[in-house]
Amino acid sequence: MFEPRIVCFFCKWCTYAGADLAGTSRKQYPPNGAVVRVNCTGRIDPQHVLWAFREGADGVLVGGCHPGDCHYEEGNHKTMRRVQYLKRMLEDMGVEPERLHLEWISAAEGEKLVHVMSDFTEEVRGLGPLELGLSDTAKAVAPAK
Amino acid sequence: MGERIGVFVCHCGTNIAGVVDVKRVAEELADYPGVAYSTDYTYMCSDPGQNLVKDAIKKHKLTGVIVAACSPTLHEATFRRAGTAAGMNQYQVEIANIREQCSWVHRDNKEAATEKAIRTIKIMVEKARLDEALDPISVPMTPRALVVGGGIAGIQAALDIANAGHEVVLVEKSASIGGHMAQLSETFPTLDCSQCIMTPKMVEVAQHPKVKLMTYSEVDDVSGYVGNFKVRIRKKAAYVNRDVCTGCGLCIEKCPATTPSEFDEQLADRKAIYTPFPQAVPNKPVLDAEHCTYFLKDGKCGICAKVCPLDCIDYEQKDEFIDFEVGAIVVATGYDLYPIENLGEYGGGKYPDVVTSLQFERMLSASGPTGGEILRPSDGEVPKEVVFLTCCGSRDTESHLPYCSKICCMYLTKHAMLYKHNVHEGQAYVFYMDVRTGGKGYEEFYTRAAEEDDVLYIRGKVSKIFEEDGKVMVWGVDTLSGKKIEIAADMAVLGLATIPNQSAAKLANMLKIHADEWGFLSEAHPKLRPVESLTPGFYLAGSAQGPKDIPESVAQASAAASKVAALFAETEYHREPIIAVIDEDTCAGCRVCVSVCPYDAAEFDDEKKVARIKEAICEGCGVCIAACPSGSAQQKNLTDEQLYKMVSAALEV
Amino acid sequence: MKLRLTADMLVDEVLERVETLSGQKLRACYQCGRCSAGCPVVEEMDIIPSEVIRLLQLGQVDEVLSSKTIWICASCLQCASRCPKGVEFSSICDALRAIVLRTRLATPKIDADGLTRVMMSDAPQMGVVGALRKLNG
Amino acid sequence: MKIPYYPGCTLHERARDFDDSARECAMALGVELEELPVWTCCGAVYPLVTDSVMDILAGVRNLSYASRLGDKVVTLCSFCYNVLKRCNNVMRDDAEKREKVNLFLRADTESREKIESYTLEDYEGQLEVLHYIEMLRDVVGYDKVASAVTKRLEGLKVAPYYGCMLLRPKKEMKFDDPEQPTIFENLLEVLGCDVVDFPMKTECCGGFQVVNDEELAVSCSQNIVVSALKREADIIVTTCPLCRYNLDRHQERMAERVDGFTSVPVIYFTQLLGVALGIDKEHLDFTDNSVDPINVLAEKSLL
Repeated sequence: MFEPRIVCFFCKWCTYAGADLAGTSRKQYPPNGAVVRVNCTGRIDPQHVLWAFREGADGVLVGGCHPGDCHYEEGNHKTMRRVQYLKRMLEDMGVEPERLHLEWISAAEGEKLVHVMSDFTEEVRGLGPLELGLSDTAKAVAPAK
Repeated sequence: MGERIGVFVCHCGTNIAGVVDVKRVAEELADYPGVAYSTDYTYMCSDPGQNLVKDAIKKHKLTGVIVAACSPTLHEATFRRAGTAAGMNQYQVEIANIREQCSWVHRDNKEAATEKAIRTIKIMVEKARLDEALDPISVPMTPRALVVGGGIAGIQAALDIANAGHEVVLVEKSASIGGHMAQLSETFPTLDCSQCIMTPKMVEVAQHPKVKLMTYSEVDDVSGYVGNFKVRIRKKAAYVNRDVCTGCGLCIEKCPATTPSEFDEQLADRKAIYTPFPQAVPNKPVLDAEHCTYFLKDGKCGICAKVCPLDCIDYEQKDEFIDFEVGAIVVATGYDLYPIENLGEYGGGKYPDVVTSLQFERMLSASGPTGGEILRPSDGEVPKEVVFLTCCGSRDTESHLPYCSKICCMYLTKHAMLYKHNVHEGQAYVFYMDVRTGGKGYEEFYTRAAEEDDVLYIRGKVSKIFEEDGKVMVWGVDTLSGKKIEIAADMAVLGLATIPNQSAAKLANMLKIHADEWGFLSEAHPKLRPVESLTPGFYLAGSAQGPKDIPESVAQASAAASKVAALFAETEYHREPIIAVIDEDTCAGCRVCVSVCPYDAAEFDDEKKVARIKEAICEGCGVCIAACPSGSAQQKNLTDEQLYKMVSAALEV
Repeated sequence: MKLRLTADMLVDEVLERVETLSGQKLRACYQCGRCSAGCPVVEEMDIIPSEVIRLLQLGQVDEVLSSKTIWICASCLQCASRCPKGVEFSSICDALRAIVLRTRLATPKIDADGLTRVMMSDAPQMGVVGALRKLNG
Repeated sequence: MKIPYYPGCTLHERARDFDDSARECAMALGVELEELPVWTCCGAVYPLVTDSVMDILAGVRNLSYASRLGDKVVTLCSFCYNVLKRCNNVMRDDAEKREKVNLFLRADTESREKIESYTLEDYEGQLEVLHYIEMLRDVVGYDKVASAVTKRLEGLKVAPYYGCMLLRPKKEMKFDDPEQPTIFENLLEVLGCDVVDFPMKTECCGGFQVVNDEELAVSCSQNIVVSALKREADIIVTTCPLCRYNLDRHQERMAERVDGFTSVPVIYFTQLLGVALGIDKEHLDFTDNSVDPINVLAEKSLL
């Protein structure tokens, strides 16, 4: 079975804590994601997401605080807009926009995290491996590693 | 490159090692670029485990440390201290979470869990390879506290902070401090008089040289951060020069306009110019323009101004705004009762003899509208049978509030008992679902009510209350005997659910502190940090955080005060240096960072035409960095370069 | 009166059927008794509504199925409307009736004579149809 | 203004007085109740068991008929209102049941076409199911009702009886506050009545149980009637034929059971509305009452 590779950008206040809660509650979910912890989803530059796809991610999950709950007032609003914009870009690039998913998960929502992780993994599994077919030129202009 | 990273894989007993192949993890990481040393150990957080880290730092001249263990929220501080002790900069010690987000959640797939653990550690190795040595940012501490709410919790917190030698600004929205406790008659389980123990505290806090008391005032705005808040207090127009007023009371006596008294829970009237109750602190009136004849009839009245011997009345007075700098804020905004209007099945407030628990307190109070006599509001007769109802709106997931209001079992027991002391031949019934007596002396108190005062406890919830033939008809049930119970009572007292004070939601929003879905303020940790808010610098006291009785409110207030005192023990506050920084050489001066920063931490230098980050204000959210088109803004120890490498590591096969 | 409780008494096929048919979760009931307290026809019942739910919680299905109570309920929904836990006794009652009527555990409540009497009465049609559907299935 | 109208069986049989008075009033208010050309019994009671797809078919069939005439359907009988509204909710919210019921509807059409040449369309819960009293408030408007009143019912103490089916289940019916409803009172105030607020106005009259257990219905109804009498009601108004029957027919029995019982007429709210709108009493059909309302109304010089 195809095991998708997923990069998870989690904000440390809400979603990362929610993932910890899922752990302390011993909930089980697929191990396909690897978590990159950031202070706020507002830190995530669209380029980070593109980079993840370029490096072989089949899906990218961004998890932040619910609107109105952002520890930094409104970082998550900015993320919302950036993700919306990114999805359109992905589509133009021939990448299914569903491969990028934004979800609000609070520190109390361990259960929700489990559902999101499971559902998103299944969704990406359904989409199959991401074939980017990057040209050498594209690789050359991609941000330096 | 010359990085020498040490990787320390914790077994956490079997918590990690039972799922993740820790040996394999340590071995694979040993071969990873930049890693100079890799090992595993049963309990990394134990003393020997920490020593292992310290020794390795010295022996292998490590430039960075990854402890692969539990969540960073638990032991990041522990290992950073250990690193510091071994001469390493604390910001070069990182945690890879392979327990909460790996071994515990992938129990059934050991192979995949081991691989995920390896990826998770590699991510952090990549970060650590570029982590710089940083120093915490020191900001000066303003050792002055703001306490919001002048009930027992706020008073206690203010007194304890003041007695620790720090200045306190105590803000109360009504005309007097005292809160709900000042309304109570006697208190469970000792039956000491609430006013008698409350009044001295009110006076003490008002006269304390370190306390600035601001009644009839509200918090208007708060900005800044722990150690350096700027608060703006709105002192509402009282139309009385309260600095000059001596509280002689002539104006109140002569005032012709009346309105139901909030303090007496609408059971009696007050004047338009009033002090809420005789022992009010400060004992100086305020004028309520909404009910004042002068304001309602375009200046036709003015009696208070005429009779005031000191010319204190000032109809032109406006709201005043006063700014303070404070280092910490204690929120003690207290509770309200769930509106009786929401309980239509009990009449929704339309039956005068169906009263709220606070109304009954006022009836019991010697200083209350009936002078401590229990009299039916409808006809002033002594009620011969009184029904008390617990859980009015509480523990109702369907139509009202799901939580237990905690104090109703006890105060209704007290009400029933005091009623019996007042009306010896009367009968008190308490409808209950569970009598919750979890407190010192509480069970004994309940036993006394049932056995000595003959209060009849009936196990069941009342379905309907209505008036018939001058009686209050109660349709209840006794689930123990399996019988529907009908009581033709003279009065019914509703133990309405405890809800957070209705002004608290607005305040929580302004302060950016979390509240639960019912509006109770959230503590940073339900067990280990019960008096702190998640946002640094905010502390919680009393019922603002959840339903509480007096001893608990006082205890929590003192705990919050001790937290504030500990904070103020340092003259500087240390903040995480994981903030934004701008490369002035590449900054194009587009000011995007200035426009997106929620804290006004990014400023534009008009001379150099570049942006700059104010260290003391930046919270490190990174919004400006993601927005910077030239990549000139970076986050310390979480640079774009680090993020790219972390992402790549996350995807290594 | 003694009830010897065993674990397997609590997992019963019929109990499950009651939950499925009624759409109600029996264990959600915390026995406040409010359904009984507000029931307009409780006087005629042999087991009060909250006790019916309690007996089901204890696995006593037979006792409940043979009670008078389940035929007395007039489906006025006052119990359901006021239940603090969202448990609708009226639906549980209908489920219990359905179990009896569908499995022919008892004869329909309105017999042939009754039927003639009902048809001849001047009761509104809706009452007649309602009674037949509720009591005869 | 034309509004699709579903009368239901009882209003065409034993509650003709309700139907007649409602139509007369509507006409006086400029509304034409357009009776569905084809309709059947709604099933009378909404099934409370979850596997009852067949049991809601009757209700949905009528909704499907009504959906051809407009976007609303008005009904009067509380039982019909309850059943139609809940069937409508299911068809709107429960995709699984919707599909099943529509399958049945199609089968129904096939068998019916030959007789009635009337096809049933798939139904998605798109109608607004209105009670007549909601129609008065929201479609006609109480202000318009007020201006059409020719005879204010001043001095008449009226107890509005809601019963169960308009209000419950509260989450589905969303008719009014289930504990302290006011829609009925507000209408009566518009007509100039002295509204009698009595605590039994939302209690059960015994409902269909009267068919099998008359005693039960007498007890239930007695509580309601006595409570209204204690507050000196001159008259009780209802919105349900079964409630009217229970409250009205058993008063002799109540008199046997309650000391000092005086009878009180029970009429439909549309009959009272008709009086206020000045409609001739012959058209309001006060003939089916056990307790004659004419005397009370005449005493107050309203007829």
